[in-house]
Amino acid sequence: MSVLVDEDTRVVVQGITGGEGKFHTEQMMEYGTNVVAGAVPGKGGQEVAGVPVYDTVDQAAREEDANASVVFVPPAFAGDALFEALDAPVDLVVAITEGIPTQDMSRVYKRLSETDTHLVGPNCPGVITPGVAKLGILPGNIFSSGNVGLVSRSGTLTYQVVDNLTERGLGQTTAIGIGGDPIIGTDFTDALELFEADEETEAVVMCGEIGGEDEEEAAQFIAENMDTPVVGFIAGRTAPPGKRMGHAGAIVSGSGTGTAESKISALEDAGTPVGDTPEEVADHIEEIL
Amino acid sequence: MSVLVDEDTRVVVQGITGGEGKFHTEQMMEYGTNVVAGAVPGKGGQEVAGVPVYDTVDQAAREEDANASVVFVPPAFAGDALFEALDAPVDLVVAITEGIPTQDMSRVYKRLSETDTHLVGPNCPGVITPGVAKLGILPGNIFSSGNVGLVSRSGTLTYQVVDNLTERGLGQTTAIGIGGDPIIGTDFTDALELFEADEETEAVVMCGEIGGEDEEEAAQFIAENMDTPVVGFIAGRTAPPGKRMGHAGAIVSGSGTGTAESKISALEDAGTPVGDTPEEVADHIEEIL
Amino acid sequence: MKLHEYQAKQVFADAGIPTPSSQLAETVDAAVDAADDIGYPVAIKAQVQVGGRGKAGGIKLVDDAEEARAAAEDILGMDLKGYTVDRVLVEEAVDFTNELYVGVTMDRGEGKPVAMVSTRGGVNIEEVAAEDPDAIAREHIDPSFGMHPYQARKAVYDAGVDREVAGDVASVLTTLYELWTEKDGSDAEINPLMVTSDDEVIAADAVMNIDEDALFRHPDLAEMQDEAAEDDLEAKANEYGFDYVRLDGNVGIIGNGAGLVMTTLDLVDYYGGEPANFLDIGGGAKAERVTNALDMVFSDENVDAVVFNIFGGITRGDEVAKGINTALEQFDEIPKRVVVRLAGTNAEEGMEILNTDLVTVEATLEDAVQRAVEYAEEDSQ
Amino acid sequence: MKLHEYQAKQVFADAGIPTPSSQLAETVDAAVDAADDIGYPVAIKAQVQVGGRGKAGGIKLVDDAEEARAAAEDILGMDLKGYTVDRVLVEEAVDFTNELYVGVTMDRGEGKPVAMVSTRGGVNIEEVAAEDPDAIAREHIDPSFGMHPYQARKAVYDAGVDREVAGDVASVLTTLYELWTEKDGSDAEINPLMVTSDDEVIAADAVMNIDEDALFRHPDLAEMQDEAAEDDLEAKANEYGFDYVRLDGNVGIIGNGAGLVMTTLDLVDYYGGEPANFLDIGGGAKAERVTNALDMVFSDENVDAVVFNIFGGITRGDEVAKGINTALEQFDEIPKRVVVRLAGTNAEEGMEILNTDLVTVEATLEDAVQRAVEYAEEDSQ
Repeated sequence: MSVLVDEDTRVVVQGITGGEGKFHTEQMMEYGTNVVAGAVPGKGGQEVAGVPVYDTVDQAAREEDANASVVFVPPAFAGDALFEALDAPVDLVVAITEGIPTQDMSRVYKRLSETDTHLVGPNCPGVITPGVAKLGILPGNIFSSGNVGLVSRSGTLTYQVVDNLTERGLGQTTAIGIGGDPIIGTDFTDALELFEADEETEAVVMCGEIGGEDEEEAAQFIAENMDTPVVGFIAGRTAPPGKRMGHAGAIVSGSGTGTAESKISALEDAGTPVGDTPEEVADHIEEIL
Repeated sequence: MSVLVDEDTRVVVQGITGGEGKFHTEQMMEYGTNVVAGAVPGKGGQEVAGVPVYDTVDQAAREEDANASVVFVPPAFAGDALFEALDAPVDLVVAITEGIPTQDMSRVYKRLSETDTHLVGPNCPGVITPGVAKLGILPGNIFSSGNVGLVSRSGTLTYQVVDNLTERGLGQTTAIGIGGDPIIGTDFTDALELFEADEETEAVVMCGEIGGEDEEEAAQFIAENMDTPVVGFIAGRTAPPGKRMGHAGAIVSGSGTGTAESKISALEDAGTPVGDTPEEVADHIEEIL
Repeated sequence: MKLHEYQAKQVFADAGIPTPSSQLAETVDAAVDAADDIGYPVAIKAQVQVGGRGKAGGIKLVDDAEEARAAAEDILGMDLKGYTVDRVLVEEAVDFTNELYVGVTMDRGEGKPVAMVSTRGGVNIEEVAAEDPDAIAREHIDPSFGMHPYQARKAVYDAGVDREVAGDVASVLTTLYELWTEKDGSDAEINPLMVTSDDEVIAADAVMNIDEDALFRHPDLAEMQDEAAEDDLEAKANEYGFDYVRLDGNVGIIGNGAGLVMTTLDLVDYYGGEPANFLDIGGGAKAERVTNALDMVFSDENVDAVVFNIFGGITRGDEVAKGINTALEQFDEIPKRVVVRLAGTNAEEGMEILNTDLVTVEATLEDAVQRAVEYAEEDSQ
Repeated sequence: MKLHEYQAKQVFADAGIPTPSSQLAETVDAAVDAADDIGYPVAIKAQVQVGGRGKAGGIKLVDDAEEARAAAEDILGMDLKGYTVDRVLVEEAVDFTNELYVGVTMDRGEGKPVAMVSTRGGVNIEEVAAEDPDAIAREHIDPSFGMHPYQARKAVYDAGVDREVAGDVASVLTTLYELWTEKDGSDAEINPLMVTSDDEVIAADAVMNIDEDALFRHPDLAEMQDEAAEDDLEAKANEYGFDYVRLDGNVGIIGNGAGLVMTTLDLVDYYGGEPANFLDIGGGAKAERVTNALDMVFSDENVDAVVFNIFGGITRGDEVAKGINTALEQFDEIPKRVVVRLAGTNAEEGMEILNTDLVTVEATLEDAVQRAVEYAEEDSQ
């Protein structure tokens, strides 16, 4: 079993005719993902990587029975692309695009609350169920199938942690990059809820970082609702207040909310061990399993 | 029993310091309505008819436990007043104001779908549960308590029909003026559903008029879901297409939708007798009871 | 409130929607000058607010000044479905390969706007809607968000518009929606939106109807309303602030409340008469409003008798009666017989007050209507 | 991106929010001229983007030209929390009876904007929020509808603003929200919004921070960004398109991906070193970007050693390695020792390519960081 992505996932790629869209469509298909359509306004009737392109997501979803979308649309148009995906509708939208204006995402977030769709991202590496399918830009080769669920706000940090896990033979059920933006669709709590309900997932790694209070809310969720053990990691212990550390969401406020200390202590209070280094995260998981 | 309005209804009047607001507050109180507060920005701390005035509906509802609002705010500000009432929140909002721009109501209607509040109106005479309370501008003296539910798009036509009923000793459970605008909160179907669920209501009079397809939808609801007998009346048989007959919503479209014929035949097909005159409506009700 | 084609086109052009060059003319000479100025061929189009102008001879395509003069002479002053043409729009004739339809209106059942696109433009779109509903792509708009760009594209692609012009059509639809929102439109339409051989789009007609309840926030459009009024009595009703609709019959009708007035009309018809108008004087019945209402009904030369139907709710019947008496006493001679029916609060006191030789009083709605129909038959000229 | 006070005030004033008259000055003479022009008393305010300017001596109230000159001389060129003051705003001193706070920001937890009003203006609002949260009235805004007028009123009345000025304060808040939306603000604040003895309100300070991701649709604000940049290295990072933050330590850090770079900083600290910066070069590692990144880190005179941490995902490790070599070969002498750690796709091939005397290669993240910390200690000047 797995969460969000499985054998029945049928993907439409929004922005498939762009450089990144085309490249990652090929990469996804090579990994085994069932990409059934692309959607780009004005490019309907074309083919990319053997996949038919439609002018609208609605047409693509209707004609090819797509139930998931991966969005590679540039930031200026990505908000609109997300609305289009949500209205198609599809069950899962994975938004890779980095740099979507926060106010655009605020409106998307409102719309999302009116639908049953899962949105992952934006500004995320995507979702992968090792050996089955990947939706996004994650390098498939570092993942392996197993019993560890992984959820992370960061891309390359995820790869680092996965690499450490895989090296020790600790495979993954599904890995979800939820993205580093201040406003995202699926948050830690949503992801943990999915993993808790997944029978195959026996432990979860949660890689948080400074900014916001999502990790603190997740800690509360863990304490109150989770039987599956969780191991945490928090990046940004040395970040100064008021500075955006790469990710638009990774910022400790001037008033001191969103600090690594607050997140680490919330997780530890919830009984969740937090690794000081990525290696330590793998150590904890190894102990648990 | 009754619908929407009963002994526990506690009213805040929006626009209580205006001429109409003040006059009808007094009238409502004289009828026995429990008016507990007024709300007018900048007039907080004043009193009208012995009722305390607050600057916001939220404050009025909080301080005085109001659970219903009656809106006498002028059309330019009424859309905002409705949003304010919906967000307070109260359980029932009765919007008397005539002439609210349709696009303002379209936005209110969207917001309404996100709440559990009943909105009656706008451009309506209000709701009355005879002998208990009235919310609005209905003349209390023509109503009497009994077993007939009444729902109508029109004000004075309602009075005419009620007058005919009351004269024959056919009292009412509750009378709801849903208003003559193109976009309204509670529609015929909503009102019929309330009456169907009310044990005391033994028959319902439904006064429709030209414009829209609300009566046709109500006919379908009657056919599929109602045990309580319904008698109909439809005003505007002689209305030419394309002309707005007083009510903003009372217009037969150029393409011929919204005609009286269509509504009458839909009701008759649903087994609902339709009176040719208000007297005939009373005749039908008399036969039923 | 309906804008004239020339007014709507100005509004569209100001917002950046491509429209043909055109000039308004009120005389034959001005029309010919405008045609010379624009360059032939031009279309001469009657500016009256009725559908099917083309079929009725209200639009003519001309190739030179002589034809222009002849066409302007024909059209100016002609009667189009009851309206006299006193203005024509002289407009560049556009060479087109395709005619589309784009429109925005309020779907009252859904309580939200709907944007529409069809490749079946240039014909009566309501007929298309009736015969082949799928030929019109519809996209409902959430009024809190407004129209998303993808929704304009979706409507355009779903309608089957060619990809070459899809972007431009979507952009016209977006602008049309924005105008509709900004101007409190009830309907906004371009039919046809012409596609030229070099894939340009241009609005060959323009419909923009405004929500009258929103005119208070559009003083510019309210000004256009006066210019757009077609009927002297309807203009007078605007001035008096009455809801008024003129009909073809001879029984004048005055009442309070739209539903009750409609019912009075229906009863006039039911009892064999013909209603001359719908006139709702609204709440209360101050002498001045009663005077104005009677003035309106008496001004209609078709009217042979009047029924005055008031249900006093909050307003007391005795006060209404006094208002009616005061109003009628102002006339040296009352032009038409008036039947009054008064009900509701203090109706009996009111009817006593009305017991003069100014009016005929009846106790029930049915009796009052029958009496007025009778009078109208007797007095019909 | 933070606008300077004088920039934000201009934006606010253009939108109709009352602001005191003011002029920007870069020299003492210009400041005195401006003060003479405006009329005494005036405030002379350092234009640097740090909080607590007043307490730190960056704001002075002066009554005549002599005092103005003295104040301008003091402030211009002074060091305020690490930033040199090179501009002052000379501003009309407003006589006030009350100081309010109004602000709009994004509540990221709720995913929606929040408007705030407090009667505790003129002090650090974050302290107020911490000590007495109820002293700030908060109203969440549904971003699809925007702020309704009643919400502005509700925030104002809930905060306990006097009825005499409530309408004006609500109107300032409404404008502030509209600006925040229109300009893609992240935070917009007026603190204090002064209330004068004749019940006028006036924005005595102005904060407007812009979402950098939205600058593409605000070319006017993007221009202000250059003017607002305070730090040469941060300006250079803008130019190169890097996410860069300067810190106080001596271990330069370059990596790909925000989370991994943050983790590298944390590990430097964990192993006893002090990070000099955050620098994310993003996806890929073309020679030019590597060169630019090294240029940035080497330009920081505090840096004593560099750790270069790349996890190749889609990007292949061998290509990254070639990019690093090419970049470093351009230096005649490599200014600081560089430790490289390469992982992910084709990492082994990459490490072979890196096996030169240009850099030190380590196999794991932990080893690389420890080695860099060691180098930095050895080479610290």
